[in-house]
Amino acid sequence: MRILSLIIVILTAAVLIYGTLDMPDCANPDTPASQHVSPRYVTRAMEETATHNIVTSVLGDYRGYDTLGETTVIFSAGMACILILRKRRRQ
Amino acid sequence: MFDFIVGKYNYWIYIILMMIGFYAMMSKRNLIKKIIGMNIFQTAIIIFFISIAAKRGATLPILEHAHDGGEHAIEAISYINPLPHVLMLTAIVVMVATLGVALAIVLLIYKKHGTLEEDEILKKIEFQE
Amino acid sequence: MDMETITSIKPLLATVTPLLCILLIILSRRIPNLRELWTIIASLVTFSIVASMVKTLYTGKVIAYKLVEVYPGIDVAFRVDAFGLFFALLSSFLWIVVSFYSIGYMRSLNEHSQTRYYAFFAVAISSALGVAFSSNLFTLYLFYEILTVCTYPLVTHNQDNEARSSGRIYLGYLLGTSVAFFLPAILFTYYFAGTLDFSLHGILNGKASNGMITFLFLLFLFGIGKAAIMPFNGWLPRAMVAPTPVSALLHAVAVVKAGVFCQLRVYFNIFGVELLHNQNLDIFLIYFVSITILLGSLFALKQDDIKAMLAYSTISQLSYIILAAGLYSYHGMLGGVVHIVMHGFGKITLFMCAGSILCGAHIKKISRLGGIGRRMPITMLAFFFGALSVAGIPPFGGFMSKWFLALGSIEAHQWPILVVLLTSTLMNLGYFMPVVFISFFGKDSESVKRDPDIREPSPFIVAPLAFTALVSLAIFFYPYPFIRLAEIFVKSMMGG
Amino acid sequence: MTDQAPILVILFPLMFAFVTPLLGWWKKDLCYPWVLCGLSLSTIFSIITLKEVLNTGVIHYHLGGWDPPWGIEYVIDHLNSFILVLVASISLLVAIYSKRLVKEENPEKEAYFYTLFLLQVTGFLGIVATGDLFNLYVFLEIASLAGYALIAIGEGQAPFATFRYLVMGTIGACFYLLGVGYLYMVTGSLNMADLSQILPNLYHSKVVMVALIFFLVGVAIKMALFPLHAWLPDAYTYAPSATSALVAPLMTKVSVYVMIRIIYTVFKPYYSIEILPVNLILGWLAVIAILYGVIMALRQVDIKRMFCYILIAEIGYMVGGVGLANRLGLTGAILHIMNDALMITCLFLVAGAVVYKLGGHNINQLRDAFKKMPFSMAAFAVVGLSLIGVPPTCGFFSKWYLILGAIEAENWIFIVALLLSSAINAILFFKIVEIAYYGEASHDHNEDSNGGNTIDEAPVSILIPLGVVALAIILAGIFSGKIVSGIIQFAVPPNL
Repeated sequence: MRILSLIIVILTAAVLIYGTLDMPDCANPDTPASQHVSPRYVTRAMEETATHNIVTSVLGDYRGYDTLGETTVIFSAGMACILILRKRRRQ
Repeated sequence: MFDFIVGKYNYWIYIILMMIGFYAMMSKRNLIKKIIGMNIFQTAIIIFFISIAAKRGATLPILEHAHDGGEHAIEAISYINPLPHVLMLTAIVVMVATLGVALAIVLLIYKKHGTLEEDEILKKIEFQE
Repeated sequence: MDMETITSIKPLLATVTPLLCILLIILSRRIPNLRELWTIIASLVTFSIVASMVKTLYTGKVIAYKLVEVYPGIDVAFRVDAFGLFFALLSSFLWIVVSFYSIGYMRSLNEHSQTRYYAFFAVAISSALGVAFSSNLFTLYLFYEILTVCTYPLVTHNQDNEARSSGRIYLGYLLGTSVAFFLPAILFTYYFAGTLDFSLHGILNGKASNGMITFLFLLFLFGIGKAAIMPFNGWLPRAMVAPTPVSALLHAVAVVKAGVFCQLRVYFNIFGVELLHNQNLDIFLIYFVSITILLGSLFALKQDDIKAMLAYSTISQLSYIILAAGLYSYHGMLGGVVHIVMHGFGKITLFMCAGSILCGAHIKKISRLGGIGRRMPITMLAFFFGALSVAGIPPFGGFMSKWFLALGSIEAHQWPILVVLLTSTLMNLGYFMPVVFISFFGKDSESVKRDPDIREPSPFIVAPLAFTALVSLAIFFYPYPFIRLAEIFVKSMMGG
Repeated sequence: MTDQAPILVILFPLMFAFVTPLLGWWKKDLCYPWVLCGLSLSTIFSIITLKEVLNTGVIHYHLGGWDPPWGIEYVIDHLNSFILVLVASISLLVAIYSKRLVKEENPEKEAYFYTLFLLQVTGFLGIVATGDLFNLYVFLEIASLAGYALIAIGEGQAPFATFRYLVMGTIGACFYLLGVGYLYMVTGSLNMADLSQILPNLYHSKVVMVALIFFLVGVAIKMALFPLHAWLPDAYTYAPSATSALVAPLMTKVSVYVMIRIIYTVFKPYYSIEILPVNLILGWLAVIAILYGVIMALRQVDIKRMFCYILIAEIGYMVGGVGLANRLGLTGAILHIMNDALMITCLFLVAGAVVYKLGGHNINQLRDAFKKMPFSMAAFAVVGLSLIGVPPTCGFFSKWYLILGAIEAENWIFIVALLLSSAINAILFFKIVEIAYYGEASHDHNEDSNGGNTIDEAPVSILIPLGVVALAIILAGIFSGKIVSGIIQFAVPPNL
């Protein structure tokens, strides 16, 4: 089992490293990630959402629906814990 | 070669972390250790995402001079990419939620089987059948 | 196909009527008389709907009705041509007879779960009619499969261990062959021909390579397991655990004839006789089924159980019908097609006699039949008539079809087939005549001596079998309704 | 209201979920009608959405009014509107069905159970509706978390099985998230439509390739594709009946949907198929999954576990259809998403009814079940025929398309696997039917059908959904032509 997991881990790592070969260097400002969608958040967040913190404006506004999902995740987890751990009332 | 390795150090770190977690998840016998592995695994992904956001010479995506109302044009290049941060806030929440549910289930397992070692649980299950 | 077509809902009505009667059967399950009345009414209605289509067909038209499109270009659709109507007439007519017989048989043996029995019987008839009226291979397959499934509860009616193992073999053979061979054959046909509609001269001509045609031919030959061609015949003798009316109608007429009907449909209207002939597949076919004809008769000789003997006899006779597709001649085809009816009446008589002997004397073995003809004269006389008809002795219906087949084999210059037919006829007499002889002229067997109560069972049992026995006699003198349909069909294929 | 229909489909179960625990504190009995109400509304709006899509084409719904790719959008096209209806209606049926079972299996926990039930449905619907990769992840996690909890409260070793599922599920979700990260890194976008525009220029990139690999592995874990299926049988066997009836059919189908989206929408088919040998790998995995699933199912004595292995085999059908990478194959796969959802739902509903009435899910507990629970077992017979692929049940038609697709792709081994699995399914199904049909005390031939009727059927709240699903299986078969020509043919990418 241990050897099997080791093999799987090494294989996964190999795939990951293979993918890394084509990745941009760390902190490179010219990556597509920084150029395609996110510039609009930085440049227009203030006028569109009136929030200083761009992360907040994205979280609460541009991608607010994800945050609703996030809240739901927490709610689900809470309900899940109650459902799992709640004991039957003694009769 | 050296530049290559140093230039992409963030990826190496995340891969190593992730593989540690992955290995622990699969090969550890103790359920709590598995959960710890799972956390390391998820954290590695979060680190990966955050590291994508980095830009050399940029600062936090909080606009300080925005009151000026357009006197200073806001340059995207001077602020870190905010989107991965947002995504990871959500991912962290998911991670915490998963952790919570996992721990709840582990508690249930402990109540039911009296142990948290995987092989002992398996033995008990076999014994019951 | 290229004939004048009129649209009519009749084929659908005929198929649906038995299904509607199920509802009534289930609703009136507490009142047996009413329940059986529904079956009889439904059988009469179904037959009259089927019969009402005869006139239209005589004028050379065909009736079509499209139900629903299941796939672009493939419909569940009905199309009644002479051949289909021919088979439908037989099945729906005999359903009436067997319904009466069932009442007598099931009640005299005090069988359990009779509601279930009548309900599934109706489904079986409905799907047999569906097979007869199918306008394409897809619809045919649909009803063919329903027929397999819905006869399972009938075959395993007794629900004991024997029924269980027979049920396994029954479904194993029929579902196995249809899933493993029939379905792929249909799919390949569709892939190559681009359609599944039956056509007068086949749809595969020139659409696939010769090797592929041969491959498809073999898939169909073995895929339609209901035709009980060796080596896929094992299910039929085992299916005899069913109550006798089931064996009578389903395993002498509806199910097995549906099998040979499908085979012929495929050879006539999917491959086309020309194609078979050009590739010499017809020669292969007739010699291949000859093995079944001879071996079936041979096995029948060895049986001591009446129903098992009849089952092997059926296996042999079914392959006569398949000869129709292989004898590339007018009379060959005619004989094969007509044999569906001739054998149907003869064999159903024999099965009903077997059931009558079981009800009246509780005997299943041939060796114990000594002297029974003196106690049950009508039954055994009917048995005699049926046996002569099946063996093909004049003046009984079976002679007609055998005569045509013999003519056909001469026309096609296949002399060995003539020999096969004659040998088989001799063997038929060889296994039927001893039964008749010992029952009338033999000494009383132990079981007959012991049981003074042996007598003809209820008129519900005796009347139907006497009736079909007389029909197999009458059909020799007045075969025209059937022969005419068969001629229309065969001529349309040969002439066009 | 109709403008907002896409979001209302998801919002109704979500908002109703937030209120359910409060209702539960106040009056426990209100939870059940409340859930039904929420899911009915969701179903109604999903149907409205489907109609809207059929009339006007693809709907783009911008959440919060932000244009994609900056904001999140819902893209409802023919593929997912169809699956939305499927998910919503099946959840509604399972919710109706859960009434007695939840009370029986998890008393005092109804409020929380139903909350998570609704959240589970929300998760499924959210996954299906969204056009944003990260949003999909969030809803995937909602569905997963709710699923873990719902399964963990089952019997026996459910908690331990859930823990394994949780570990596997987390790995799957994380791999998916990693794939999202990789694509984001090289494109800067999370929107599926946007990505499919940008990606073709990046197909040489190793990052994109690794992203696809991680997407597929992640989704394969979630759908329990062989060899990543190990978590499924335990988890769904020990789960409460209502949970397994909800999760087993839907979680896997939703994952297959995600796989289709990724292979055919986010990536262009020619990348997934031609540059990487994805179809080859999927094809082989599918074949192994099918054979492994049915063979393992054959060995089980626990019906729920048996159904789990059938589910694993069925996943193979769909993945194989996706891997055929032609129009017919993908049509078959999408059609099978619907058909299989219906069939697996029906199987687990039957399992639940059996657990409720006969007290366990060991196969031997089914003895005489046909007599005791005729309606449930009739539904089981329908689904069994569908699994075997007997027309006119729906299972036949997806097999039909899949085999035609395989012929076109010349993937013979897949055809063999499909046919073989049909045959093994037949054995499997009749193994159960035999036990349920013959029972022990059935040798009593004198028992009249009217006497000895000891029907002890499951309550109406179980029978109605069961009947509806069984009927749907037949109707989906009969109207599969309409479904394909009306909906699915538009769901298949036009360039295939």
